[in-house]
Amino acid sequence: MSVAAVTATTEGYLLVLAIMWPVAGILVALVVNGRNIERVAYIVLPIGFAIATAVVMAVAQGGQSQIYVVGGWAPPLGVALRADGISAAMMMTTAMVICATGLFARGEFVQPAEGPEARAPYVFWILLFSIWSALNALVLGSDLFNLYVALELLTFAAVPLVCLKGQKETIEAALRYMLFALIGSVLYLLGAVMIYGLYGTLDIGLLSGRVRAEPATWIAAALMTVGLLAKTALFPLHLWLPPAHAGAPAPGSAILSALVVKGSFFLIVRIWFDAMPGHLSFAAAQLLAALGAGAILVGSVLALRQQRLKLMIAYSTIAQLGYLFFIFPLATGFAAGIVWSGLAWTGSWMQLFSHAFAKAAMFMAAGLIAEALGHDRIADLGGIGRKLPITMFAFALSGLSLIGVPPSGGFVAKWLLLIATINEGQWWWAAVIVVGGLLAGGYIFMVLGRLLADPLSPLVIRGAVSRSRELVALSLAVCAVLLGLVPLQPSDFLRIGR
Amino acid sequence: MSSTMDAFTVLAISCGAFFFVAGTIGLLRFPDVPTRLHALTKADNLGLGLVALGLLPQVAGPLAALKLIIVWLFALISGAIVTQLIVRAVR
Amino acid sequence: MPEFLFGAALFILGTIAVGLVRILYSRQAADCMMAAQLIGTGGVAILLLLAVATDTPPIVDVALMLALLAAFASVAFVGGLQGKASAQAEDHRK
Amino acid sequence: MAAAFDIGLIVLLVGIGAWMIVVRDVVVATIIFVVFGLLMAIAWVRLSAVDVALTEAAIGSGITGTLLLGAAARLKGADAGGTRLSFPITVVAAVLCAMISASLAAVALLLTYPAPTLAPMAMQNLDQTGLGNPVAAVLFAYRALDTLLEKVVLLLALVGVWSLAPDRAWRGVPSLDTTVPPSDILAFFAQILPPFGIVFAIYMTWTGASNPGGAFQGGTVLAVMWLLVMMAGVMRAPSISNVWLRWLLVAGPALFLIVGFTGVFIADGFLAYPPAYAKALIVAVEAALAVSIAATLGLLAAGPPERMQQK
Amino acid sequence: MTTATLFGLCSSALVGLGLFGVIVDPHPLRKILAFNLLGSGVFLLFGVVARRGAAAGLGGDPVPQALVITGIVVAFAATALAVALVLRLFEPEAGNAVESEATSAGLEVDGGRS
Repeated sequence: MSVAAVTATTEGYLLVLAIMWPVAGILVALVVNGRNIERVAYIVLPIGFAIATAVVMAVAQGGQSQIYVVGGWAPPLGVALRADGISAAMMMTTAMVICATGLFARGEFVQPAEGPEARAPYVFWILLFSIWSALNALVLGSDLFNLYVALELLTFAAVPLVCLKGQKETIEAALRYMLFALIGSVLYLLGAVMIYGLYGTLDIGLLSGRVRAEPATWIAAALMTVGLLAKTALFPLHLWLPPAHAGAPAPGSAILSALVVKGSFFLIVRIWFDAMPGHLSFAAAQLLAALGAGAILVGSVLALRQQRLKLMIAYSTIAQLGYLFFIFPLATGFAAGIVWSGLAWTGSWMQLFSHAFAKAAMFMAAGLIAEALGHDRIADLGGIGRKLPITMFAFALSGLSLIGVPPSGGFVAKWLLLIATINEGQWWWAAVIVVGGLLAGGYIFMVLGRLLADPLSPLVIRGAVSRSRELVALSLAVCAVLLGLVPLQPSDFLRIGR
Repeated sequence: MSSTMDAFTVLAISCGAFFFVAGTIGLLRFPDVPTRLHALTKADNLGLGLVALGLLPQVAGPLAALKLIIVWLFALISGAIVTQLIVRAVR
Repeated sequence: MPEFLFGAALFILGTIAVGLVRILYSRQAADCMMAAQLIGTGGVAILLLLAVATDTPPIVDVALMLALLAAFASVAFVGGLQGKASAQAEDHRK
Repeated sequence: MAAAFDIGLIVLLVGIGAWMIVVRDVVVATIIFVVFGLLMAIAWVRLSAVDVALTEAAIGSGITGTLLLGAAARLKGADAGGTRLSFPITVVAAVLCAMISASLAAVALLLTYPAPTLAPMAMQNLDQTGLGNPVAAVLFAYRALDTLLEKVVLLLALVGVWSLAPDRAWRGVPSLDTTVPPSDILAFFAQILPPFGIVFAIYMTWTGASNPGGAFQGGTVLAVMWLLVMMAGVMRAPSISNVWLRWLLVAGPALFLIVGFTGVFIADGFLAYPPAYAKALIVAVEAALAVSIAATLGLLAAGPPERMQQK
Repeated sequence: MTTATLFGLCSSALVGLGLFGVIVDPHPLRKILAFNLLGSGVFLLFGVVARRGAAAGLGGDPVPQALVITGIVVAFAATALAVALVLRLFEPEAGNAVESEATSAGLEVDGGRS
């Protein structure tokens, strides 16, 4: 993707719109009376979705990256936005999950019909818009400092989401998350300034042509990567994730687990595949994958040992994030003769997207269960399948995708990665993928096994669960499964722009 | 720049520096808060004042000189207020 | 002349370092704030000296900013120490 | 002599930094931090970055110091000590940090001349922005997108701080004005300083177009003045649901966004300015931003609303 | 040894100290202080890079200088949010301040409510 002179493409304005439309939503939401904030959401969400769709169409039809040069100031002086295949796909996933979450949250974050503006709904919708804007800025940004601002925007939106309920435990979790995230972004910034000091530009496209193999570059790249790993919660920097993701209200957990942690992962891929292509050494790639493997094993085993549903799902997120890091040894193309391994590339992104849908659906289902029962102790879920069939069906479908049962998206992802391990001659990762699938089966069936079991004590449904919210969770789970039925089309799309 | 003016600058700034030293030593050696405050105000008012005074001939134009004096005045006001607040806090 | 001004700035920097010793050994918060105030004034003096020594007039604006805001931190601190008790008293009234 | 001054400054900076980490008392550590911020401002001057020195003096030492001092004073009674790490882990952390320091130092020594720079390019295009201060041109023209997003970050941080309010205090006021007992000295101070502060803030914002300074620095001075009058009880802290207050918060970023989109029709695109009106547009945006920044920073330092306004 | 190199060494020392403080210090407010020290070290490196890029009649490259200004503002916002979290965590009545009428799906993280 080396670009001699950066020029805007015809549909480039969509990119700036994708970032700024939710920003406009934030500004309007801040001033309107809290009561009207949901109406703002009804306008922001569909139009934002339409913008994301338009970007995907433009990228797909053009068959090349869409570029926008902000203010007419071309890099290195100015900042450019760039949408290639993976950013467009990320944008689409983001739009779908956010809009679904918006629909789901409608039942939870409502302003009371009477009385003054309430805190939680006001804050929630603003945070939702912010996360959308930040994620779009992250996947479209092509300037390392611009991406830093986007990262901080994401952090500042995610942290208050964790402690929206205000209990002491969630505040503690939010503070821990905040500290990890801040150290992460400072280390990233440190690497970025070194890069500027070395090459006089922060633009990823320009960097790819200028980067030299030298110690200072490796130090910079290592700092950026470690910082982003802390934000992605890769083992052993995962300690902040379970309390944070489990403590948030259900729509928040869905967004945090499905999307927010992926933002920093996306940036790691940008650095190693776009800014510094060919500079990732075999050993470094093996190290990243080894940490990923550690995440899969440790995360899954810990998930198996959880007593509470939301914590189990959060540990499962740690494990599922581990798979993404196989992209580094498998897609770089270390095997002789293969420069580029599209198989692992597609597999990793499929894993990211299917996990996003499945995990969002799963957290929503867990939220509905907790709402209905007033608790989420796994041991006391016996017979829940009879009481909440749609919710549990959504849970089961997303669980199958996480395990990798055909024909789900998770299956295709893991299958592609397995084939890639053989092709690349790195069979040792295949073992981890298989064991990870078995462990995932263990913790999913730990819940599913109780679906139709006779309850120890009769289940008491405390609150009515809205049918439409159940359907939102189900449709996301169906998306995760359907992703497996269209395995060939995305692989070309994901390679647009490289 | 005339050498007389330079000599004035050197003299005034040297005196200013002396008051800073005096204030610091007072802060370290004096036995209790009121006497230390006394030392502090000396350094604040006179030290900075003399430094600013010494710099006056070296800056270009009356506006720049005025700014130096304003800086000193600000330091004077805030110094006085802080001193008062500290006295009350101690009491 | 710049050499002399830099020398004077270094000298005042030295007094700042010595003033820090007060913070090191002090038992009372008031001592700390006094030392901080003295250091603030010293910083302003250093900035003025540097502005003339390097012939960069905008540095005077930095000195002005510091002189304007230096007292504010002290106010916040003193207020914070004293106000704690009264804020708690108010909470009890509720 | 200049080199001697730099070395003295650096030794002091590192010494104070180390001291801040090891000192026992939180309040003392915070006071050391304020001193550190002051020395950083001098360091920025020595690095020929007067714009940054102004920002550091205003934000780094001024308002961050206030925020942390207030927090340290409030936490003094609370048992806020977390769990101490075991000795081996501390040693591992120390070794790790030393390694990072060493590699950074190596990079600092390895960097060769001529250093890459965008200074000539920034100066060449300065005419088109109508500005005289290249740093302002970077902030409001070349990389305006960063600046706009950063304003959203500020607003978002404020929403985050507000979100920590107890539900009953939502729509209430921050408890700033109760933290300081009414005192004639403070009230006097809060009445004489703000006029100077406001004049200086306007000067900062205005001069920023051609000299060091700008909306950030001006806005921060305004924020500090506002905090002062609130703390002294001269002016009441506003309820966070006050409509005017919310408009004030949004005005700057909103104008920036609108001007940005106007660029699509009258210039090269989003956040572009027609050269003839560039300076006027940028100064207008900066003025609105200064006000919004003042409101945002002030409320950030004031903390979440804690109680309802007394009638 | 140039000014830029000297401050580069200063920056590396500050980064190491700050990072150590953030990791090791048990007190949350001290962690925030250390984070600010770490941030100052990183920003100082921007200043060094800018100083090295002095050209075209400027004392430093304006691009990194402008980035630092943005960075300082973001760091302040982070500090404010973190301080608010710490204060909320340790305020005396934090334990019973939960009134989640809006979050009806109140789901506790630990300890059963039922």
